[in-house]
Amino acid sequence: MGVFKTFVLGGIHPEENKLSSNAPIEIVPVPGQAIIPLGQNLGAPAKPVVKKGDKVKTGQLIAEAGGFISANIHSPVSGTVLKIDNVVDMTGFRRPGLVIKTDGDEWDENIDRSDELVTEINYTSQEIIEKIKQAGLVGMGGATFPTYVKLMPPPGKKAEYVIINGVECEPYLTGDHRLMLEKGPEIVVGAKILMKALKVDKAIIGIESNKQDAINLMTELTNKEEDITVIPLTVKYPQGGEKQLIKATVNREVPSGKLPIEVGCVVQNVGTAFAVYEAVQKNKPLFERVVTVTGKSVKKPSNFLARIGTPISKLVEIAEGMPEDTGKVIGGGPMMGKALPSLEVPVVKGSSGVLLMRDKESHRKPESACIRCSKCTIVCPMGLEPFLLARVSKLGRYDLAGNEKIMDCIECGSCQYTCPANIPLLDYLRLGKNKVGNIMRNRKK
Amino acid sequence: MNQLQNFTKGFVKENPVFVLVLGMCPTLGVTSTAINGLGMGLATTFVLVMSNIVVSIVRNVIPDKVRIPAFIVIIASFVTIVELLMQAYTPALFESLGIFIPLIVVNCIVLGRAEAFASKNPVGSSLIDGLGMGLGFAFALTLLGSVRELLGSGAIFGLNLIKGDLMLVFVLAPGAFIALGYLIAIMNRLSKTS
Amino acid sequence: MASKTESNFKNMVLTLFLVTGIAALALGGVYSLTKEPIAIARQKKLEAAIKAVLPDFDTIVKKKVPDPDGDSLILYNAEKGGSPTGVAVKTYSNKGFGGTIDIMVGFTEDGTITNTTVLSQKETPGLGDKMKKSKSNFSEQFIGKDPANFKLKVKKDGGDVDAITAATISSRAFCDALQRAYDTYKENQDK
Amino acid sequence: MDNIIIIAIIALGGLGLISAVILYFIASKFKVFEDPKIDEVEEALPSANCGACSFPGCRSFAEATVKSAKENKNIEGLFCPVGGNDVMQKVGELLGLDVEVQDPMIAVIKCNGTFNNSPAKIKYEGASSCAFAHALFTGEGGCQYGCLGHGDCVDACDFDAIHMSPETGLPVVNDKCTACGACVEACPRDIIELRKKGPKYRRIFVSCVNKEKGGPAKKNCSVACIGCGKCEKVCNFDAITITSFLAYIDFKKCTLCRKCVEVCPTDAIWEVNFKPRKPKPLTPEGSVARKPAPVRKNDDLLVTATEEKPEIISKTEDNPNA
Amino acid sequence: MTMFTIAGSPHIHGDNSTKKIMYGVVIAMIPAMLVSIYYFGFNAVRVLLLATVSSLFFEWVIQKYLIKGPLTITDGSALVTGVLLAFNVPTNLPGWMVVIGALVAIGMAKMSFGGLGKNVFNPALVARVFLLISFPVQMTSWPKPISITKSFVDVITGPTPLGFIKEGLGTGKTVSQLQAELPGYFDYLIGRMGGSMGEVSAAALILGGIYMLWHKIITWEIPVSILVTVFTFSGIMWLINPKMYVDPVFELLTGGLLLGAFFMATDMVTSPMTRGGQLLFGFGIGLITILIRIWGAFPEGVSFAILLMNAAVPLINRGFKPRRFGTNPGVVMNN
Amino acid sequence: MEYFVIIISAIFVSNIVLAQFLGICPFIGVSGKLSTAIGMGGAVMFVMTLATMVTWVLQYYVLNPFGLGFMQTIVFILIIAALVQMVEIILKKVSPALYQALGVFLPLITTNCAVLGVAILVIQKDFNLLEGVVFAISTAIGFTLAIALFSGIREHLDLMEVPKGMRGVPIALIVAGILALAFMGFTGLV
Ligand SMILES: Cc1cc2nc3c(=O)[nH]c(=O)nc-3n(C[C@H](O)[C@H](O)[C@H](O)COP(=O)(O)O)c2cc1C
Ligand SMILES: Cc1cc2nc3c(=O)[nH]c(=O)nc-3n(C[C@H](O)[C@H](O)[C@H](O)COP(=O)(O)O)c2cc1C
Ligand SMILES: Cc1cc2nc3c(=O)[nH]c(=O)nc-3n(C[C@H](O)[C@H](O)[C@H](O)COP(=O)(O)O)c2cc1C
Ligand SMILES: Cc1cc2nc3c(=O)[nH]c(=O)nc-3n(C[C@H](O)[C@H](O)[C@H](O)CO)c2cc1C
Ligand code: SF4
Ligand code: SF4
Ligand code: SF4
Ligand code: SF4
Ligand code: FES
Repeated sequence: MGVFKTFVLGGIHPEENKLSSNAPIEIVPVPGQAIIPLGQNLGAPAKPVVKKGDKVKTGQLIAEAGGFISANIHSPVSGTVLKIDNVVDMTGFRRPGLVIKTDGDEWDENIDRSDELVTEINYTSQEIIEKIKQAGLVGMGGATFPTYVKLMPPPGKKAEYVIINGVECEPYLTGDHRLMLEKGPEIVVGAKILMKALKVDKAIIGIESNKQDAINLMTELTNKEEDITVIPLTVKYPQGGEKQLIKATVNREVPSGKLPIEVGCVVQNVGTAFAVYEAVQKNKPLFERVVTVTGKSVKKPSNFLARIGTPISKLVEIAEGMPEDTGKVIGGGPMMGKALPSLEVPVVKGSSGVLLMRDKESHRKPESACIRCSKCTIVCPMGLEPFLLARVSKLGRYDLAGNEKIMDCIECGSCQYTCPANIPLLDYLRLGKNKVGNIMRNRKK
Repeated sequence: MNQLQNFTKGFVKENPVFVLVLGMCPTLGVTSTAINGLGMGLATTFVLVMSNIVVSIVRNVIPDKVRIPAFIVIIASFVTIVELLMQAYTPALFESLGIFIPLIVVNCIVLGRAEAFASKNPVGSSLIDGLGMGLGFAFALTLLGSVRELLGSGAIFGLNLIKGDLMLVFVLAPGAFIALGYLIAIMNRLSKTS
Repeated sequence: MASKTESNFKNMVLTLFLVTGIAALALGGVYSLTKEPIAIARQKKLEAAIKAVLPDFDTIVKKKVPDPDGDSLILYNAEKGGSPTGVAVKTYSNKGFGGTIDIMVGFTEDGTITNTTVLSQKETPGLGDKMKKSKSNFSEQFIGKDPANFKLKVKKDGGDVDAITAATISSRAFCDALQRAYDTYKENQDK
Repeated sequence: MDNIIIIAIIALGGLGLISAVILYFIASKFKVFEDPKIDEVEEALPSANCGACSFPGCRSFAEATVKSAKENKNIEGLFCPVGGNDVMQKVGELLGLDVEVQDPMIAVIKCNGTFNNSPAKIKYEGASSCAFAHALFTGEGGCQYGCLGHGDCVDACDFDAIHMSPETGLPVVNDKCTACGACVEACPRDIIELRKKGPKYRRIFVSCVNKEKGGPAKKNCSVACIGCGKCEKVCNFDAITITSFLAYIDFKKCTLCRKCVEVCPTDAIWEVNFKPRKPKPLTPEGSVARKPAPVRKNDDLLVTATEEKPEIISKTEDNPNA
Repeated sequence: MTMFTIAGSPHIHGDNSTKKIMYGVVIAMIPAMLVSIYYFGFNAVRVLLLATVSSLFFEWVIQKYLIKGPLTITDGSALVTGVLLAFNVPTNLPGWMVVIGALVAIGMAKMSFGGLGKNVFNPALVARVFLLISFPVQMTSWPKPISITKSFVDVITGPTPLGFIKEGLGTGKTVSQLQAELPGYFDYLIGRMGGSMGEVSAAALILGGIYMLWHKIITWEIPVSILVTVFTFSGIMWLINPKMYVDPVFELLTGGLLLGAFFMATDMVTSPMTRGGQLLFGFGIGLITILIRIWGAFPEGVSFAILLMNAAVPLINRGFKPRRFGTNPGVVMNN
Repeated sequence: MEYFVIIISAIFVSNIVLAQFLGICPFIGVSGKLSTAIGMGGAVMFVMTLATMVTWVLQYYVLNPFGLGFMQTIVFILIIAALVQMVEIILKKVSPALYQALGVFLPLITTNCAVLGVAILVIQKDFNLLEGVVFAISTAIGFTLAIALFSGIREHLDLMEVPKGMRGVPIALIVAGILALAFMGFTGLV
């Protein structure tokens, strides 16, 4: 192994546990009823455009973007709109959403359902962005930021690089890895579409070295493409964070409080690139995604292609059931994922995985006093002092927290992972960020 | 006001050392022995009482703008008188209290009481206030002095109680801070429980 | 409450002047009264020190003489009934742990140390201050010794003096002061 | 007279004279305008200039109080330990800071999701903070509107007026409440409301903020307001409105007639500090049926509101299922 | 149905723990412990036991009856303090003084501040200095190691090599004359010299230091900066006048410098949080140590130097922040 | 070298707060925040230097010639009080910025025994004018050093859960005690 690139500041290396990396993506049967929360993206929730009792087809628009930073939602199934009411979203909260009763699987006619690879890109930048917007694409890397917004740099800013994020630094998760192995060519076309949309001539695919097969495949696929480079990276969490990835690949640092475009970069997840390919070349809106179901005692750790709205319990069932000793269910990976209150929550656009943790691993060790070991400071990829930020947040000294740049925290959790005193640093940090954010917003007003 | 309360408040509730934390320099500087503490405390009491009385007498004569300088002069006079008297009649004590005798002048308690109490109250209450505060101060200094003397050299008022090696540090500067710190902590605790 | 005096220029200056004036008057008075007692107290202290180091005497003759370091010491020649009974030397050393040490030391005519007493010192209580008679018997070892054949150095430095435990520095300073007194005394004995 | 005395008088008096003259001239020459209030306040202070107030001297303390009074209309957090309360009182008077008398208000907790009424379905491990828990999940009992029980409100209260009850897991407000609203601000779930204290501390309110329909509401909590509208109908004074399946009693209109309390099928409406009513004849089903309306009374409170007595009595005893 | 647990991310935790760190330090101290037991025999065991047991006891009592907080005596920090306290006193110190030391370390320097992690000063060192000032006689009468050369016994009647040199220089002898009367560097390495219990064997201390570095219990910044500063500074003095100043290797090997550099200055609670701060911290310790050694009244300055720099840690932490991400924007800025 | 000794001694060896016990009230009272502490240090330095100069001149040209040594205390404090007030008034007018930084501490300094103490010590130690000024400045530096370290520690402790009984003054005194212990290491440096 050669010397790989990586970011300099901080970072950790938790046990990788990529249990499902050899499990091919399996298609999950269409659920009997799809639960579709309207707030699936970062920003404003969507507004329904169908009524109770309406018949819908798979891929048909059922809710419209509710603002500039928002995304359309399309029906993942064909059937009847059962109700428009509060539904359980992925955090267990009941919020506005739709329930669609499935009836067969009739797709919208415009969608090209063939497997054939379309490499020719026949659209202008404008058209591409419009198609992506229509297809309701949001970032698949976890933040669910509406993709089309990212493709429209603010006036005066110019993108130089599209960076495709194939890092998947979260332990356990393998969806992106499998996607690269199985849909490599499509991802490359997706990357090219993104380049065209942003009018840039350089793209980078960043992949961590624990996915050697994906590195090999992607390198091979891009051999002929001069403008796409695959950069293998050292395994280090949180390399997938866009700021860290930009640092690792093009050695630029996004200044505090600024967006990647400030240093000429736009980062997109491989899943997003694939979705872009499908949306632009196949007219297929975003209504299904790859979800990893995994865990140490899960019998069959798998990667699924699941429709949005499928209850998670259904995926678990296909992965041969919930193990007896499950104590915690996580939507996403163990470092950034959210704990779920039950299995009766739906797959949404941002669901990258379901991790079933054994009861004995699922509890926090008792918190003790900070020994000021500075390990949290050393691992923080943003160069913050988590022990201090957590402390001042706990004490409500938000002025201090703001001065110490609490808003820069990317909530990667490296600090809490490392802390020998088991202090829930990130809990306090989030609390502080929340309060400081409020204060800053109020001040602006 | 109840004169008795007026008198006793200086001991506990508003003890200048333990509660108000004023006049720290003499408190720490001279209390290496109980006798020094007592001497300093009494000297301060004298100044406090006398200046309280005089300030109270002249309180309506002095124009506001020169109030502070006038009070300082009054206090300084009494300090100097104490200085001279001690030099004449208790030279040994005077020597061991050293520079802290003239510094009574700047002891925040003295000016503070003159300003806060004597300049607003009649002579009688001012006297009692000064006496109470002064004795409270003396009490605190003697207590601290005793503790330090006991721990540092095994004696109280020169009376040897413990033989053998003692903790020299209590006679020195660090011990003064430490002993006072714990005394205040204990006082806080006591006053809270009672 | 009676109305306060107004803060105008005349009043201010006048009061301040009056207050200072009265204060000065009072002070001057007390000073005059205590002048005597203070002088007496000082004198007493000196006398007590000389008495402590010399045998009986009735008159003292004070003499200021230069010491080997270019400074000066004070010799107190004591006499009883006209005949000299000894000399007390007020000596010092700058080598103390806490600074200068002042010592009164008495010699007989032939240079033997009669006694010593510490006038002032800033050594650490419990350590260096053991040079004081009241604190330890360190100083007693000098009584009756003639520095001509009793080496005024601590044993560690090859002398004859038993140092105070853990206070070698103070002990050295003590010896230094005695040595200075002895040298000065010898120098001026015949003059 | 002694010579020295004369010299002393000349010297010291001269010194006093000279410094007084110089001071006077410098003072008048370098005069700077300042709010005369500052002088007045400084006057009221002990002038010990001791720094015990954490300001570098009495004058800067006076400046700070005047500034605070001007800008915030209060002098909270500023205290002179040497002068004590009396002095601070005087300072307050000087600055004209007498708060006019208002209808006395008190903080009211509008949630009754006790451990029994809303048993835990999920276990929470993490920072003990309502704000944080709120961002993370619905709450251990599953009600996404209800109290999270981590006491952010308690922390916010500067008056020791609100405490968590260990039996119910809910906060309890006592008489020290000054209606400052800090807890209202702190609660991420908007459970606390400032309501009129009421005559003899009597008040009636809906102890729930659940905006769900009956089914989902009852699913997580047995005493949730289900928005059935019975109270709205029975109220003769238009004091009750129902929005998104939640009743709200306007305390300005409410006459404390207590009719609504009796009709509420889930016991979501509370009456506090009323005399117990005459027990109603038991329904045929016997003791399992509705207990007599949820009277929270405290005889002590009926007479006077003493300092230490909790205002609202623990809510468990009202649990109909218990 | 199982009740799921909800918590904020992250949901996994590394295998680090306070306990592991503290017991790691104890393991690192074992070589030095063995050496001192070998040279000082029963007395070493006695002091060690007294110090650790009373440290643990005071921690327990204070936590249980005064603070009334959770009991954490098993976290190992009081044990480390106890052992280090023992390391910092002569093995013939009267037992009750050791107990006083433990009370000062745990009661005053640690629990008064709230316990582990909240103290500003190194507890063991506060105790050492407290004892040194309180009982100067007992704290500076060093026992002689048992198995040593004849001449050594004759010459050293108490002081440590540093004390001996300082004493000797005061009487006008030169360094080389004095050093001739002292044991050689090899003896310092293996521990054949007078001194506090834990400071005598440089080799054992270095071994412990390497162990801690290896296990990432400590980082290199503090020890290295201390040692480099001491070496450089004393080296300069030595080059200027080798008659008056000892050579730098001697300064490194003697007087508890290694004990301080590896075990005491590195106490994470009382040292700065960032690399820059730690380097400055180490530099300050080195500088003050040499200042006191050469010009001060005390032959040894490491304890004071560490305490003084402990006091500066809050200020250092304010001045030395980690490099924030985004302050070095890299190659090109867009437009 | 003489001056060097005075400087080192005044800053480290006989630090005014930690070894001489002077100026403790502001040391405890105004050390809550680093910025205030340093402001106080600056103000003390200014006043101490000025006061030392004036009192020295008065002592040697007024008090001594007329045999008024016994009035030292009253004269010194009067002069210091007047001086401080004068400086305050002038500063407020001439440089409001500097007044904001230093002036607000001035009233505190009148009753700070460090200033009077240093003025008296300078006379006791038989310093000449220049030595006196150097001594005053270094003493003030020592004061600033101590109060800055101390305020740093107190700001740090502010973020810690110090046990209830020890919070505030007691722990501050313990810190001061340990600081004084540490400063004893400088003993004998000069
Ligand atoms: C309020 C907000 C505004 C944003 N605006 C833009 C934008 O104008 N252009 C863009 O390319 N990305 C924009 N982003 C997207 C971020 O750069 C980033 O890609 C997204 O937050 C997800 O990244 P993450 O998962 O690393 O947090 C914005 C994000 C937020 C939260
Ligand atoms: C700590 C952290 C770790 C992340 N890890 C990954 C990752 O492993 N893979 C990934 O695609 N995105 C990851 N992201 C999200 C990226 O920052 C970024 O949002 C995403 O790559 C943008 O692409 P998208 O808009 O297509 O999702 C991570 C974000 C954070 C804050
Ligand atoms: C706080 C303290 C005060 C000391 N005071 C003195 C003192 O007053 N006189 C003295 O000779 N040594 C004093 N010493 C001891 C010296 O530093 C030095 O160790 C000693 O004088 C020489 O050691 P020795 O006498 O055991 O040979 C003091 C030590 C400390 C820690
Ligand atoms: C590397 C390391 C060094 C330590 N050094 C000391 C020490 O010198 N003195 C001490 O009392 N405790 C030491 N401890 C233990 C612990 O940190 C100490 O008890 C805390 O200062 C108490 O809050 C050390 C711990 C570690 C991990
Ligand atoms: S969660 Fe925030 S503070 Fe903690 S390591 Fe990550 S970026 Fe740093
Ligand atoms: S890692 Fe934990 S114990 Fe270490 S400094 Fe950070 S918060 Fe404190
Ligand atoms: S925070 Fe204010 S409103 Fe709330 S209980 Fe306390 S005093 Fe009452
Ligand atoms: S009322 Fe609100 S703030 Fe108080 S404990 Fe309940 S949820 Fe938390
Ligand atoms: S008594 Fe010295 S400053 Fe207050």
